[in-house]
Amino acid sequence: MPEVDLLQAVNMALTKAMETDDRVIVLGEDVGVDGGVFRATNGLIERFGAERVRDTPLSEAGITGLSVGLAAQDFRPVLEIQFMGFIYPAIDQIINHASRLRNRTRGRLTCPMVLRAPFGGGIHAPEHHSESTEAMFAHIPGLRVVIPSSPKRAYGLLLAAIENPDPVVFLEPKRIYHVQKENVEDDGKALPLDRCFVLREGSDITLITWGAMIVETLAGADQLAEDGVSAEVIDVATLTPLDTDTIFSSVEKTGRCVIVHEAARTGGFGGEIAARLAEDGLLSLLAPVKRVTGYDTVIPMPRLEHHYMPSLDRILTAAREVLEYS
Amino acid sequence: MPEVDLLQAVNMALTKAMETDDRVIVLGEDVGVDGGVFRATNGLIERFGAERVRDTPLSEAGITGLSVGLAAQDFRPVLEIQFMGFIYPAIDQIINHASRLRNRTRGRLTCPMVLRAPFGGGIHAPEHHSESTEAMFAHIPGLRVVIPSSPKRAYGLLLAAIENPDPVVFLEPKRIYHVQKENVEDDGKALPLDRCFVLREGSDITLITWGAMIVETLAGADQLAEDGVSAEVIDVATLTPLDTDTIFSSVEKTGRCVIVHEAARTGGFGGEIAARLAEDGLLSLLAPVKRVTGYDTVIPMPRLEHHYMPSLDRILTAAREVLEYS
Amino acid sequence: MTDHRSLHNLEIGFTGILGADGKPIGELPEFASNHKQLIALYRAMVLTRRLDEQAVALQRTGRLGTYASSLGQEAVGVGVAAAMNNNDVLLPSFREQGAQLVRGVTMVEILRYWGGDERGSCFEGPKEDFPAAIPVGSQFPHATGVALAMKLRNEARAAVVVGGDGSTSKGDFYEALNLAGVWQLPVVFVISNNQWAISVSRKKQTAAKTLAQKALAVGIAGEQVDGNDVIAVRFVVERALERARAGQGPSLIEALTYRLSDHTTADDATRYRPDEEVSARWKKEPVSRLRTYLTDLGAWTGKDEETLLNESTVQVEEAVTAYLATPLPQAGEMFDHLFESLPSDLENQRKQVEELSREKTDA
Amino acid sequence: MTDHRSLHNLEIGFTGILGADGKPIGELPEFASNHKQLIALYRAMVLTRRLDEQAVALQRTGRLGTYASSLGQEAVGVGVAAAMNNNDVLLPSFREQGAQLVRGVTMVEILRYWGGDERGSCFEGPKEDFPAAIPVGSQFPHATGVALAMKLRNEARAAVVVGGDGSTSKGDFYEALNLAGVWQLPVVFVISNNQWAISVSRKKQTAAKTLAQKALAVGIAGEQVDGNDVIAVRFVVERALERARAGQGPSLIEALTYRLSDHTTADDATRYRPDEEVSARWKKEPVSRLRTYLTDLGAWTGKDEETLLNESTVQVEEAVTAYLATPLPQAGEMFDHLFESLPSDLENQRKQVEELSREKTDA
Ligand SMILES: Cc1ncc(C[n+]2csc(CCOP(=O)(O)OP(=O)(O)O)c2C)c(N)n1
Ligand SMILES: Cc1ncc(C[n+]2csc(CCOP(=O)(O)OP(=O)(O)O)c2C)c(N)n1
Ligand SMILES: [Mg+2]
Ligand SMILES: [Mg+2]
Repeated sequence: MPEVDLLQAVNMALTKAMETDDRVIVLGEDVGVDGGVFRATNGLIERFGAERVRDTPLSEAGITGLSVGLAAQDFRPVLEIQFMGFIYPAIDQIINHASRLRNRTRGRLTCPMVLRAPFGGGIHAPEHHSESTEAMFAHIPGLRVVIPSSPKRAYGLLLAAIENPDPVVFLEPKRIYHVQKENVEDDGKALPLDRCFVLREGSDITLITWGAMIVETLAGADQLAEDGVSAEVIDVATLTPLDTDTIFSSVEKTGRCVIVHEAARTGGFGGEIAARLAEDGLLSLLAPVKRVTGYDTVIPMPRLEHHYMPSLDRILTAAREVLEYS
Repeated sequence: MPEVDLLQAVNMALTKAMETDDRVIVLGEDVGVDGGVFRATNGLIERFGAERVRDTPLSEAGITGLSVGLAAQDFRPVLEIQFMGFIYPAIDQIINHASRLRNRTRGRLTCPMVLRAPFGGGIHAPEHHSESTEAMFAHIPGLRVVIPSSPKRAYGLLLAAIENPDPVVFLEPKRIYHVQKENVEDDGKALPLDRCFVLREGSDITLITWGAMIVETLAGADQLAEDGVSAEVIDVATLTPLDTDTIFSSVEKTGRCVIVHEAARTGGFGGEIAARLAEDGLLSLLAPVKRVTGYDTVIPMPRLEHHYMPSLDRILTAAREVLEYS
Repeated sequence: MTDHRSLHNLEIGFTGILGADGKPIGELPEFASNHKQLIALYRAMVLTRRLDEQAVALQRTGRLGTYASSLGQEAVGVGVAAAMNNNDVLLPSFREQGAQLVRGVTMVEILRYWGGDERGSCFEGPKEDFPAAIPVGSQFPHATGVALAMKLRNEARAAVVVGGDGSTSKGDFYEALNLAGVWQLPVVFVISNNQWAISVSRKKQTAAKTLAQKALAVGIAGEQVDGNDVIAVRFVVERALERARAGQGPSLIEALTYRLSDHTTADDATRYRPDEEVSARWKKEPVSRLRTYLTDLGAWTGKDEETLLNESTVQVEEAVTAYLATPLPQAGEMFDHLFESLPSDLENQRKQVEELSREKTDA
Repeated sequence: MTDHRSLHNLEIGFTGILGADGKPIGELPEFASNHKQLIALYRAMVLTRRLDEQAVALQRTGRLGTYASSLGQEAVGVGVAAAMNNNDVLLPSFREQGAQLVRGVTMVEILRYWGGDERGSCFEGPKEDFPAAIPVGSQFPHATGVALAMKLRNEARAAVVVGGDGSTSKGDFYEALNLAGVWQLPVVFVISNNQWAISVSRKKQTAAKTLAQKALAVGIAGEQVDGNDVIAVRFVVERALERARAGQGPSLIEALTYRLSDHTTADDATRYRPDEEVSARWKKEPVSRLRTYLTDLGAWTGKDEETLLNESTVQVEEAVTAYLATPLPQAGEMFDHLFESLPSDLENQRKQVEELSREKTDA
């Protein structure tokens, strides 16, 4: 069983999917000979050939629309957008077509495509390379937004996304491409796309997050444990459709909740979760919900970036505030 | 003082702005000779000429980027996107440039542009003509999202948006282009862009909404009054930056809150407001917050559209549920 | 040294076969010697026109939504679809009723679609054809994907995508054209240049003299055809399709036509174009042109015409009746095809919309 | 009738003045008789190369972020900027340090930008020039807006926008080109065709034989120039700018060059292109070509070269020192230029980020 990091797990899942189903086509800028700028598609072209692993022109709108056509013809395109900052020209095709082709044609045509993109900051990248705009996609009906936060979940969730008969935006937290290694069995087994993952059970407070912030959140849970506080940690993983059950049963138990994400606060997906709690979980809440998020400004370039990223300290402060209520 | 509807008020504001400031340039598809498909720009080309009122090629991404360049050169472009369903090719320019040009250049270049688009359903329009995706824009730092819901506010807020030194997405609720007439003084006075409007004061429950849903929400307040319930009605008007003060002081008073919007529920801007209440207003809440929204599906074509739109009934049901808590 | 290297293939061909007066001005293609085939084209154009007329009337009386008539442009849709094999795939704009009819989309389906019912895009006939594309130009990239699928499967099939003159200003058009060129995909791009994009004239859309020359930007074949000459349209599209299916790459065809109607039933074209322009164009419209030719040939009589008009009227009326009798969809259906199966997170919403609609019905 | 109407202006010119060996192969433009001007071009290219070298070194030692060197392409940036008037506006891609330097952006600003500091885009010099465009091709539409502003004000100025071969596949490029054409805007589009877009070769980008011919799609002038010949670049851009300023419309210029470096410091070009290709291209690089010409003319000596190299090194080192001494920005600055004045909704956030950063500093 290979010990792999998140990026390698993505590569493993792509390899497995291409092996298992020859309708899987990998495409995007530099995904071929170069193996992708992060190397997520490394080795695929050698193994599966240039017909199935396609370097595309620099044309995000075009290749997304092309993927819709391919998917409608029963292929399984897995499209890489190089950085999330370059995903925006693709939004028109995603919202106006990919996410509603099945609905528009009452099931006659479908769109089983996956759009992969690395996202998030904290790697000292140039301008426009550190976006976290998952909330924009999570507002699109007919679309699934999936974000892995460990090698195992990257493998299982990507396989699930590719097998899924509907479109999935699969966002990879590039800051943690290499932070953790796990033994990931290459068994082709998909993980469920309708479940949050409880990474740690606890009884005093629920910490909810996704993507790279899982690292600081788990560290927060560790620190809280030292204070004698038992924190439950939930990795949302599939933002939409949202598994409210897991979230609600946790908050019913703990009565307290902190939501952590890197994206800007206003309109971020943390708001949706907090709103659901305010609507249907209010009576379980012993304290206000807190969001620890990126600020409502453009994520700064590297010189100020670390001030922007939600830190362990901010998570702890929020958790402690919430714990003070009785 | 002319009695005008919301659409005419938009036209009045555009005329006034062009009169007052010759840096104001109106552009978009069919805004010239045709006066816009809804006639919002009617008469402008006759009055101000084809240099300042420009029919553009069918090119949403291009004309949005062009407007960024114009704005950086100290013009005041007011760009019409014909329907919100066609705004998506413009998102790349809005998020990657318009909203951050000032920040990227530390104030050297700025982007005082307004992007106007009619939005929302309920007018039996064809596919892709009934979108309400204001939440996607409200998540973009550096951008203002403004939505008028009466002729007076359309006039004053549009003037404010045009005068504003930063980019504004100005969304016009086309379902109520013609439902209400008001005497609007053509005095060139802008309304504030940082305030919610309390349309009706009340003490028992706060109803928060924006755009066309103002109609059903006010009707809801009327009905509640008949039951002896005093409802406060807030028109958010400027979604971002959000005037939380007005919202909080209302909910402090009433202890109850229903948020109404037409957009899909998950990731809609109602979630942000509910989240803020869950965070910083929880202790004022006597009951769960409720959202009455569009469903998490593609807004249906006309045959099913009326089932999708949040109705007076749904608003009343939610309000009554909230009022039951004691 | 300033050296003007002249490039290859920088000519744009133009094909016209019947003149505006119905007299041949060019060599007739082989299929034209078979009068039955010409009559089939004629019948399809007449039926399209009848359907358009009736649809506009339905809209005017509140029984249909906004409608985009193809009046004057029937030869483009009919010619394009007639050139296609059944197993090719059509990706139309929103003004290609003629093409859809020939492809086997039923009139009832077309009316349902414009009547505001998603079921109208669930074609019984051409199952792989795309529904009408409302966001202008967004269909072009889909066609490259469909064509790539065919190529990957080594099939002798092709995709045909239709857009308007206005659509050629969109990045989608260009990006798709470029993808088709670089991967030599089996796709034919047809531009129905009806001279107007709502109120924006062809000249205000681009400084290019022809839209066909946009092919040069991506190194593929481009040509013009008289879009009011159904024989010419079918001929050039057939030729382009043969090339595409044989692996000889994509083409761009600009069909020169004219929109004789308003943009849609929501439009008033007199606001932006002079009556004289329109009346001049009526003299070149496609239906009477082919009728004259067939009549001159002796292949079509006044009697045939009368029969056809009656038949078309009956056919359209039957379709209208069936359309008007369509049972309303159930409210819950708005969730039924969002995903393959409804995520549990949305079950409550589906339940709510169903309950509320039951209450309404009961009330 | 199939009538091949051949269209006008469907030729693409190519301009080269100095051959790869530094010998003139074409007529020299007037400015070239002024050796001072040629020396200025030469000095700017050498300085650019020195800066690039130093920037890559800084990145390798962790003192700069990812950096895109212009090694081998200096003639494009320098030639373009030298052709511009001060009051023209430059909209560069992310690889135009040469152009920026000539425009008056300081080396310290350039280093700050690539060092991850927004203040690097707050140029003291060319105040209207745009910052580097990272989303490929997104700068083209801005240039049309800048040009429209100039046109509306009746100024004899023009915008110059630079992008790579890869950028020509984006809809943004095409839509901007089309807008410029239809409105006859004073803008010059320069494509620095360095044959690669990261690992994707020029051939895989488009089937068009030249990128210059993309101008034909929108009815504007298009031409090629030897992009390793700074004299030729300056000459053709100057000519295009004169036309633009005189109201004679936009142009597209494809400058043929080659990226001798990796795509950026994050790239390893040996993964996708053979060493032989690169070494062959070294023989055509722009700096030694002009040096040979100047030397042959007797306008440049070994001593001059030595002095220049020393001077450039000193200049760059001074800039590096100033860059490294740049005080860090304050955390709160991330809010200071988001809006003209900070909305009250964000005051708390600004306060929080400031407090937390103070705590960090204190700790
Ligand atoms: C992306 C987009 N922008 C705007 C519109 C609104 N609109 C509908 S049709 C049309 C004009 C289309 O012109 P053309 O492509 O020439 O097609 P035609 O209507 O003439 O058939 C416009 C602007 C749209 N549907 N999609
Ligand atoms: C819209 C967009 N897509 C992808 C990228 C990632 N990327 C950065 S540079 C580059 C290649 C650009 O090639 P070209 O336009 O030829 O410019 P060059 O790098 O050769 O100067 C890519 C794909 C980007 N920055 N923007
Ligand atoms: Mg048209
Ligand atoms: Mg390049």
